[in-house]
Amino acid sequence: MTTVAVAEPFPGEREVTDQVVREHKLNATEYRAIIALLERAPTLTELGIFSALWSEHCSYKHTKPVLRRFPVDGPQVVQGPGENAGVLRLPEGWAVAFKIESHNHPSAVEPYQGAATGVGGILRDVFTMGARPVAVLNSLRLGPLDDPRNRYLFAGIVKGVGDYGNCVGIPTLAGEVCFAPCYTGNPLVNAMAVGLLREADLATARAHGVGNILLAVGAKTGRDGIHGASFASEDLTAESEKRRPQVQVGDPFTEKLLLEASLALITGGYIIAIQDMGAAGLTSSSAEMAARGGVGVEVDTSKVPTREPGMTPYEIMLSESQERMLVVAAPHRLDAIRAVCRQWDLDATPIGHVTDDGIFRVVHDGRVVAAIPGKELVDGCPMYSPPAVESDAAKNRRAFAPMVSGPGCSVTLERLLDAPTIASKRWVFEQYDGTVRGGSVMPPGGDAGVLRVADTGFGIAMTVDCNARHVLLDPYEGGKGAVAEAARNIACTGAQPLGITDCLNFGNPEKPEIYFQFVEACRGIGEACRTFGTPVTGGNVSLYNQNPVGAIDPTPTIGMVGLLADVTKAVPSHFRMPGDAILLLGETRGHLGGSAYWAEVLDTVGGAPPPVNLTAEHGLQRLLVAAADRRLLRSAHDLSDGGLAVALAECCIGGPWATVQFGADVDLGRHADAASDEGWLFGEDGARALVSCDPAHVAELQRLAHDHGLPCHYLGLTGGSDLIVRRDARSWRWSVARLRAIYVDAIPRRMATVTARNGAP
Amino acid sequence: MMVHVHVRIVPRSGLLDPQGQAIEHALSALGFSGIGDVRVGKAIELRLDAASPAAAAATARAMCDRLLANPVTEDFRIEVEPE
Amino acid sequence: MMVHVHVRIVPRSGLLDPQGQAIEHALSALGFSGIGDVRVGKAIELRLDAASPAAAAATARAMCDRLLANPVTEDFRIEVEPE
Amino acid sequence: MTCVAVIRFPGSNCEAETLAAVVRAGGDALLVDYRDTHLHHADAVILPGGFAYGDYLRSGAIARFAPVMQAVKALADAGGAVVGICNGFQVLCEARLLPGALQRNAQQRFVSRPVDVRIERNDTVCTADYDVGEVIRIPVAHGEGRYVADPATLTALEAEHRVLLRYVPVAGSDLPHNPNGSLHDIAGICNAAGTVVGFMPHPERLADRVLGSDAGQRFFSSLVRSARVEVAA
Ligand SMILES: Nc1ncnc2c1ncn2[C@@H]1O[C@H](COP(=O)(O)OP(=O)(O)O)[C@@H](O)[C@H]1O
Ligand SMILES: [Mg+2]
Repeated sequence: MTTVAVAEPFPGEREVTDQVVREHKLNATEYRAIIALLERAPTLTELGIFSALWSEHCSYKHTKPVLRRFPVDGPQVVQGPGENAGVLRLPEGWAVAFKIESHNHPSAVEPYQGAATGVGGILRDVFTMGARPVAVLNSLRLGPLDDPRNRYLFAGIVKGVGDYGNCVGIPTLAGEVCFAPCYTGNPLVNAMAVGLLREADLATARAHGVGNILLAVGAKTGRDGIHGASFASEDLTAESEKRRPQVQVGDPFTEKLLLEASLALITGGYIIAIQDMGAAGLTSSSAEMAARGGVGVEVDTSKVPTREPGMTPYEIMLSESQERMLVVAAPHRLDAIRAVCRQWDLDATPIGHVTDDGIFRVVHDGRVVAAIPGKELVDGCPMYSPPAVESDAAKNRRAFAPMVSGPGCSVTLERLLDAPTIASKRWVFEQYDGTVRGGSVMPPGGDAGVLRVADTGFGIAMTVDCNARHVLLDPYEGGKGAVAEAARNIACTGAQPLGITDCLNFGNPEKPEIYFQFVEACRGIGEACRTFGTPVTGGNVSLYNQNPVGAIDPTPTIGMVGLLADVTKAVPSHFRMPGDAILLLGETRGHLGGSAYWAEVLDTVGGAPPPVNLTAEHGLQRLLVAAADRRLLRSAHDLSDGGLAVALAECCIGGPWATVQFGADVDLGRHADAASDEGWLFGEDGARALVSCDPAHVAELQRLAHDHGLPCHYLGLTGGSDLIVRRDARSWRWSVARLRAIYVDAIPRRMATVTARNGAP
Repeated sequence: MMVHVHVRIVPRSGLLDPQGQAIEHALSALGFSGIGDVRVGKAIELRLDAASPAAAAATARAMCDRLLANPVTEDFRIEVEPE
Repeated sequence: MMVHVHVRIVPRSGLLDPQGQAIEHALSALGFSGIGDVRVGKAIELRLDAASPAAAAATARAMCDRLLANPVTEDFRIEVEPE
Repeated sequence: MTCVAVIRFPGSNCEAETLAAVVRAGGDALLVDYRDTHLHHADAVILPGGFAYGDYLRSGAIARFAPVMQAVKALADAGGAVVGICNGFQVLCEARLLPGALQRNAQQRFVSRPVDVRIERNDTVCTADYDVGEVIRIPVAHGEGRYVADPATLTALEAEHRVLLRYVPVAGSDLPHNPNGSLHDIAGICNAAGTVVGFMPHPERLADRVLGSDAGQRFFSSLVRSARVEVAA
């Protein structure tokens, strides 16, 4: 351990009492560890710093051992977990940086700003790697739309995501939106950013070089979000009201300037390291950069440009004001750096330097207000592995089956297409610029977003996915399934899955049944990633998504990117021509446990979700990529929520802007023996995709499927204006025009009146 | 009686106001000097049928609380003017 | 002297104001009645160092003419309040 | 070779694809900073899409005061080709180089989707390679694209055939053909000579076969060709 250092309280600062320690969400063990480390009691500033860095968000104190089991290596990995974003190798010297992050709690309080600043933060994580952001994705979970507060949140969140990315000029290329009662009061906003860089330009966030300077670049520091992580309660006095955490407000215009300036600084070779002042602001950025580089730092908070007068070192260290960067550079570069920043109308202000004593030191007007051994500050938080035990309720749920019978297949399909989770998300992504930058090969509306890489011939595909109901019912299978669904979506476009980033949204980990969900879901994710050769390159953990009514369904959102070697071979999701052959790849068992049919139509969340066959999933991915490469496919769409019937309907309905629809006439007869009609139509067995092709290619496709060890069933032909499904003597028929109307109108119809905020949060 | 209600909704003090900043910046670039603390919000005007000016103000407050203003980020002020 | 300037910028009468309509609609959906002519505009507040309230008003008018309001679509009103 | 200046304001974000479209059309493209006071001998100017200054007050309101706008005005006054796309259109209206204004979309939401627009004239600097009456599908992406003008201006625009692009319905679409409530379904207008042009849709975003369509490319081939003619004359 480094030598113990002294610090004194800042004048007027509150005394550190037991009560104050509790308010900072540090427990007795942690506080003892702090005293042992410092060999004295901490100052308030130090307590605030510990509280931030030892929060779950920064320390991963409940989750690190579990996350360590993820596969993180592979020939394509340029940068694995630990930096601001993961980076994977692409052809021709290119690389892709990507990362996902949650902004759940801020969005619950202030949906518009919460979502907007979520996008802003994740963009910064990507461009600090030296990558130019080229796409945003978003995964949103809300309570049902019949509740006015949920409508208000949904409208605000979507507008926030859109306004921010639109203004910065980054297309939003894909996403998902799910609705379930558990998200009422606990909305989830997960934002992912994807960036491109020349591999040689990779930047890191590692401070080094004693005497090098720390610079604050970008917006001024205000009282935004202070105590956001730690200060739960405080007697409400006039004085404390003034210190009340302020909502963080996003400024996408400044972000755009910061983006350009940062990339200019990085690619111009002006700087040594750069990191976003994100959660826990200056504290986490400076401490983490120092710890990664194995050095100490000294920050002079009196030099930090502030928006308001009289800010204390505590406030400055913990502010979460947006659009700020911390840069490490050699002193002789200062003038050049300032010139680059001025070009973008930004200030770069020296606020500290790198030291050789390993101490994380904060001074204000010459007074040392914090001095903490830096490595222990970042790595020394006590770790916890709470008991992980599945609850009886969870076991019972899995054994459960609905008591009622359904309304019949005809009505069921219509009800499913009208369910907001399944229905068209056009209302959402119509508010997101999907085409800016002129590289969008497949904007939202298909299985995955596809983007051309600069002016090369190759592209990247991207998606976010998670079936939280499946994870709830069986965390291990559900975890595998989330990765499998993401990979299917990528492969349906013809792209090869490359790697993932994850956003692990769970309830309170101190509850054994929640921790069980966490451990098991992660085990499933890791195993799927190992089988598919898609390493985990980073991610984010969001725990305590829980209110007095209960916890959210465990929601480990998977963000995945893939490589499309030739963008001219991108495969769309919907039927394209009448007279094309329709084939079903993969095996159907008619597994209804955990299905959308049970949940949305029979109001039953129960049963065991379909077991995930990773070998079959992997085979399907390779088959889809091979078939696309040979240009055998006219369309490909993965089967997920709502099973075969929903996939068929979606392929007929066409894309969000389609002006033509196609009917289809399919016969399940020869392949469907065991399962019920409902099982065949609405079961959610994995490892399946619905494809269409020129009838002349059917034989070749079937051969290829055989080579990949997958069944390939010929179902029928596209054409006409109705979707007709036959099985033995029975048949069902739907007008595609009517199905489309249901599907595209489900969300706008419910969002026609957004009025009440329904009480302040 | 018919009254005119003017509602002014501005960002809470302490909150970042990027619009205000941008305008302040632009005004000084145009040569206006001695300007500070620019805040930008919404101005809402409406006509209201109310028993009295006081009743109108109460109704307007309720409108702000329930819909017009966002209590997390905005403060509001109401003026009532009989027609 | 320092004065507070309040600028209210509203859509020109005669021009359609969809935002005002949307709010009118939402208010009546919330049960507010007797409402009409809802117009939504911008409220801009700033502090200004000026020789007199009249001078401040003149400066504010110039700001509106040059930048703050678009004469094609907007009208403005200015109030000055000494600090 | 025809040289087209693409102006970059601090918050422009469509300049790269706009430059690429010009180059693909055989033109010479030049990025010009908003602080520049001259156009480096460019024959034509494009004001690209984006959020010039964050557009926090009104789109284009602050941008019109940028130093480079003097040179843009001078070029426009001299009969040179000036094209505003989306935010660029907003800037041209704010700068009074084109009449009217672009207001918040009627539905109060940003709109990003393909629209079908009819080419109303092909004797302007950027539509010569289209046929009159041709309907093309290109994207819009804007929050403030509702074109408004007073009745006299609208009447004059129509009488003088200065509506360049109009949103039109196409069979089979289940979306309103007019994405923002623009008066007279106006998507773009021009000055009397057809040399100063502004429109909301983004042809530069759909100007390459790889993206499934190059419906927008002819705006740029027209511009490169017509500006060259001008120079020769
Ligand atoms: N929040 C969102 N933002 C952008 N695109 C979205 C969003 N939600 C859904 N989409 C798009 O809508 C399409 C359908 O999404 P989804 O129903 O989740 O399909 P799938 O089950 O195939 O993943 C996809 O193209 C997806 O990217
Ligand atoms: Mg999905």
